[in-house]
Amino acid sequence: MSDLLWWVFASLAIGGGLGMVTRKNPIASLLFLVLTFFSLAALYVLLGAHFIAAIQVIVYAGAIMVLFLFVIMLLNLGHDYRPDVRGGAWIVAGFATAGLTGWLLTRVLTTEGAVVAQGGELEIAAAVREWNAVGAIALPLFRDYLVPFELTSVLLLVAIIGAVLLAKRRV
Amino acid sequence: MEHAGFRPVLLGLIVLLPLAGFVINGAVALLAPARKRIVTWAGPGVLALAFALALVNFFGMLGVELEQAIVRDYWSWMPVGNLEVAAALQLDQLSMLMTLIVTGVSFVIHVYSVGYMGDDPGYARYFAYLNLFVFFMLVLVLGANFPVMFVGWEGVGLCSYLLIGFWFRDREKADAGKKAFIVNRIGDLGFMVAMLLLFTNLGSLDFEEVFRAAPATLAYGGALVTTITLFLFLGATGKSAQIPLYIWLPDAMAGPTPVSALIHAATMVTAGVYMVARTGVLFALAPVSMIVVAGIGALTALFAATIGLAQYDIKKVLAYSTVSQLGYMFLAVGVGAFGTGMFHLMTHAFFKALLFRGSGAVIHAVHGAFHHTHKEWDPQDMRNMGGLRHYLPLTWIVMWIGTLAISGVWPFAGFFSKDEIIWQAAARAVGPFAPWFTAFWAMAIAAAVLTAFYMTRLMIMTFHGEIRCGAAECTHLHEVPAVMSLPLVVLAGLSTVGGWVNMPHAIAELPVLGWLPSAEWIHAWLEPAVRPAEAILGPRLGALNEAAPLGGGEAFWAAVAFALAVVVIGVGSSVVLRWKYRPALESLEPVGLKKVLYRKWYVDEAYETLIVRPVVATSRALWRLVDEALIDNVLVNGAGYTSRAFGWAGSRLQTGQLNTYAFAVVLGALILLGFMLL
Amino acid sequence: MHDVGALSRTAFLIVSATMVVGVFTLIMVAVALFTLLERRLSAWIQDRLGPNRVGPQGILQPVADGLKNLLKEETYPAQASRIYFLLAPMLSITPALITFAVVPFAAPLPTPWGLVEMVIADLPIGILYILALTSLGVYGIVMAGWSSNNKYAFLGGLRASAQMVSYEVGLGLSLIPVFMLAGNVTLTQVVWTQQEELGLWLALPLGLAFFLFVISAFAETNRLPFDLAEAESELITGYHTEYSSMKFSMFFIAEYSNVLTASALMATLFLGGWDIPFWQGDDMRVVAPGVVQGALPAWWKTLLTLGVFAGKTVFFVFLFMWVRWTVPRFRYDQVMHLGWKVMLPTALAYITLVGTSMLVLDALDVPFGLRYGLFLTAVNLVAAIVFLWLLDRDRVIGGATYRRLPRTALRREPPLVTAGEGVVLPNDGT
Amino acid sequence: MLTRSLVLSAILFGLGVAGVVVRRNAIILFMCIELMLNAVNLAFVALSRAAGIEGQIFVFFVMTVAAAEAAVGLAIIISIFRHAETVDMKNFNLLRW
Repeated sequence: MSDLLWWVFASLAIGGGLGMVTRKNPIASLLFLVLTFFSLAALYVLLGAHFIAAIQVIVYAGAIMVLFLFVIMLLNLGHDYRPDVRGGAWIVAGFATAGLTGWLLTRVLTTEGAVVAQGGELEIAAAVREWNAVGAIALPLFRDYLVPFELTSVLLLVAIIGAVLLAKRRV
Repeated sequence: MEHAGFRPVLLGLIVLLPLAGFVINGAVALLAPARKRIVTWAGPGVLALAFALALVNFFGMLGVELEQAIVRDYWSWMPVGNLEVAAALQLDQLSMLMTLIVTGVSFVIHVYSVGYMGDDPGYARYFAYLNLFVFFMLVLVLGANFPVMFVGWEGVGLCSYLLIGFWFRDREKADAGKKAFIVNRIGDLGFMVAMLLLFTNLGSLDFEEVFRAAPATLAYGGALVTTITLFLFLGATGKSAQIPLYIWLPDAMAGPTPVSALIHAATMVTAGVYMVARTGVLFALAPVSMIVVAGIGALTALFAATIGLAQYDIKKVLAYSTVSQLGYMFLAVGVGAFGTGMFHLMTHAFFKALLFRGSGAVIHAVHGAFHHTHKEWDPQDMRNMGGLRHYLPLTWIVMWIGTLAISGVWPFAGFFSKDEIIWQAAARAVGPFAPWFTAFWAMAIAAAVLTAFYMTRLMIMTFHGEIRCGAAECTHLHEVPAVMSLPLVVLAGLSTVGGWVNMPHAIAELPVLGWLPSAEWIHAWLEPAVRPAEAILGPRLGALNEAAPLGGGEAFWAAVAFALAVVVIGVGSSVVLRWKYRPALESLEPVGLKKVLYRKWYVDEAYETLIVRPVVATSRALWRLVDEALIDNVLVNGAGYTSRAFGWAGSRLQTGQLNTYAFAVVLGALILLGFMLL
Repeated sequence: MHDVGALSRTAFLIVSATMVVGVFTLIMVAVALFTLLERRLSAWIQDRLGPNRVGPQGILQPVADGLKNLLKEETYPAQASRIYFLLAPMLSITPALITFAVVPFAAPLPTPWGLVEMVIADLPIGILYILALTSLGVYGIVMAGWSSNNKYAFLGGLRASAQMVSYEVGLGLSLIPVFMLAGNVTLTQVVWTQQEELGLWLALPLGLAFFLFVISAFAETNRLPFDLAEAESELITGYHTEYSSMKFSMFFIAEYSNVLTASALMATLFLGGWDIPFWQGDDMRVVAPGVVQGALPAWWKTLLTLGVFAGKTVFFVFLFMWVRWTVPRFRYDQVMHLGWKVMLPTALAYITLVGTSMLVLDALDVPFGLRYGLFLTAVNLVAAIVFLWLLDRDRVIGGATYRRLPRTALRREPPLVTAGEGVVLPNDGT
Repeated sequence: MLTRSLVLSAILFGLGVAGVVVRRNAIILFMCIELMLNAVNLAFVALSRAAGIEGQIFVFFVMTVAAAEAAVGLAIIISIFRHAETVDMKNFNLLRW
């Protein structure tokens, strides 16, 4: 069952990615990307990362992509769009590079990453049993990674100020 | 180092006062050139203060037997490696004397300048330069080591250049300034080389250190010390206008006359003499150099005097006379009589300043007259003068005093100093170089005779005989204002009595003169300063040849010189009075020997042909071939073209398209990844 | 502990499918009836009759409307982007309908095959799922507004999306105190906390959060006073101006199902869910598949709790409609002001307050129970008073400019105009 | 499922790379970058099944950074558009020589 679902959402993710890259209309690209993100959220659920799945949808699909959609519509790029896909050799080069990247990354990830450690699944399951899905992430986040966590808040503050400054016509 | 009985009073302030004057006047010149009143008070005022300070120090020093120079370290100037040069001033008898001369004469000339330059638009600038000059001159004479002295040395050169070219809109004057500057550079190179040699061999540049270490380190008469002293002397010839570098000084008369009086007669040009006296220890160690110095001095004295015979420009005559007198000084220091050289330096400062300013008064008057009637005549040419004594009686009198002084007529200042030089040249004619000294003695006497003659000619042409400047102009001739005449009178007085401070024993002991200051006071005063040099010279020289070379003592030869001078003046006057001159514009070129002398022995032309033209031609060739073709085109532009070619090739990759860059980045990452994996 | 027995895998699938179909049908029927309810309610409020001709008391009016919508002509704007125009209502209705999946609507039901939990999917991330889906709802509205190629629709879409993005923040933050008290994000745990652990509906100890949640929910569902996206007086009907027939009704269904879900959430989070107050018989909790803690489950208890839950939900639906027909619409800048400058700081301050209070209570060794809840209620009362006092100074949500002016300005006479002087009109705020 | 997920992550990353190379619309370039970030996130989540919860925590950080980046990046794009009336990167070649 979950294997089947995995294949379904994986193909949706790849299809969404392909559509995002190939569609000429920015809105279409965006919707395909939302599809990919949604599929990724589903894959996260299948991989046992419920909390990540939820914030994937909330943050990416619900906030970031809405922002993109907003900008596209604000700049009216969706209606009278000009095709922006580069021609001929670039497409070949692009997808050849993509294939090469994928192949090399696959080699890296599968030969090095997967065999290093095992049993994380069980560890996570135990943590979720004890602390539930959110607590299992929250505890290490606020205990071991407190400083990076606080730093991200600084980063967000900086980003807010930067965005406001950039987007205002007159400061 | 402090001396028990004497502390210098505000030594640094003596130097700083003229600098303050420069700052004030410079500011005025830049910001408000019309505010002449400030300049009038600030310019001479700082010099008056400096002179007063120098006097205070002098009188403080007078009663004290100062064995060693007092050195004041202000700050460490060049601490490089094992070289430690301090910004330090040094006060001893030699520099005290020089300081007095410099501040005193400068003060008088500043006062004179107030009248002379009063109408000039560059009044403030002029005083700024003049103050700056005094500052550097004081640094030169008070510096406690070679670098500090060199700063003053270069500084006075700079000010000389600025002041010669003061009226820089006149091409000729600007060129004269450049000539002075460039010729001086040749000499300065010698100074620097000597300095570097001293540092490499003695490891120090402080006067004290060098003079203490030199007798032990440098072999007497050795090649090294001879080289060093000859290079030093090269510097001196540049600064003090000796053969072969004297050519700039006559041209330097393009500057304002007070400048000629101050810089090019009284102070700066004597820096070379001072330097030789200061480094007397080194020269004493190099007898060959001494002969060279004395020989060049004697030759210059005679040579310049011959040129002076045939010049018509009143300032040119005085300029060559200065060169000639400087030659006397070098003769003196060259034979080892440092005190005598300094003595002549002092008296010369008095009477040459007087003569220059007298000529300045004449030029001022004639120029004013020509200016009034819009006559385009040269106000400096003596052929356009004549008979001026009726219009400028005071100038006439003081000029005659100066003439008598320079000619060596007793009892004027020049008599004592010049006769002492002549006698010293003769008296020191002992040892292996005796014949040389005798020859120098003879040349000095010849030069003295010529001096008396050309000065007489100058006076007669200017003040006596018929009036050649035109009747209309005569009504506009005026005597100088008080601010100018007062310095003249002061200097005239000094020219008269200035020599008495160092009366030879032979004369001072005459019963009639018993009331005069102690005999040979200058020698006594300078004795501690020249003692190290004398200590080297003395044993080798042995007893002086009191009777040399033709018998008779000092007094006898003094009497002979006096008689000669009087005879020359008397005969010369009557001869020259009989010559007829026409105004410069109508005159013909002189012929024969006179033309050679008028053309100054064709030295400038020879330099032009032998040195300047080849140098210019070589420079042009180097410019075209090496600089433009090789360096500019092949190396510089070639490098540029090459890198531009590479850059052009590289810029093809820079499309400016983000995607391309991203593609390149990804490819690079992939290649790295591939290397890591495969 | 009562081991009722867990469902087998097959039974679980069948039960889940049945429940999905059942809940979907229920929602659709409820939404249909809500349209009628709204019209009758508005009529009642405005002293009219409302639709009462189709069926008894107009009960069949929704059926007639549905039929009409199905049979109406589908219109397409000339320059619209066809695909996105079609996609928009779907994107709008889908999140609205599937949000309900995590809401537990009744006590567990014992069946011969095992215990059935009365929730379609009790996800471990519970309410985060709801937040995620509501955030997706904005796509449908934005797409509708944009693809219609109509500037009213476009403006409506922009307004709606900006408003939803803004109030999502307030919504999420107002939930955090709830999570802090419940210690988990699953809705069953929230219900259990109110039922047994605290013995107190969270509307009392977290009243301010409740208040903020209600406001945010109104804004999220684009209901009055926050219906800027379809402000008739300004934008015709906003983002669905160009829509007709069934696609139009899909937006309507989406809106009403959103209202329903929001009401159900309010009931669950703050009014104890299916909990029947002052009765211990329904205090049951599934701790593992088939294992129940607390009271013994029974089919009648399930029915009873379902009824209670429905009642609470309908109360909130009624509240939605009541507000709609009584409170006037905000101006757009006021909406944004309220969202960012009032709701957000208040929610943050309240989170801090609740957190501090809990830390203090824990430090005082107060056991997690009624006393704990009552103490929090007291704190909340103070906070609410302060908040309302701040809100009620005509500064924060004051309707019009003149209310900020000094009272005397209103009574000032027009100044006399003298010769040579410019005319100075009094700023009377109109 | 772990290995499969890693391969999927590599493929999605490759797609993002292809998009960056092929597309010129600044916003789409941006979205491609987001896709790459998500591919990395997927790898993290998948690896967290092998190595523990830290993988998911890193995803959390990546998302924060992505949110900040999107905010600033889109603001930049808006100001670019205001300046040049287009977001097509072929018109922005000021980096050339």
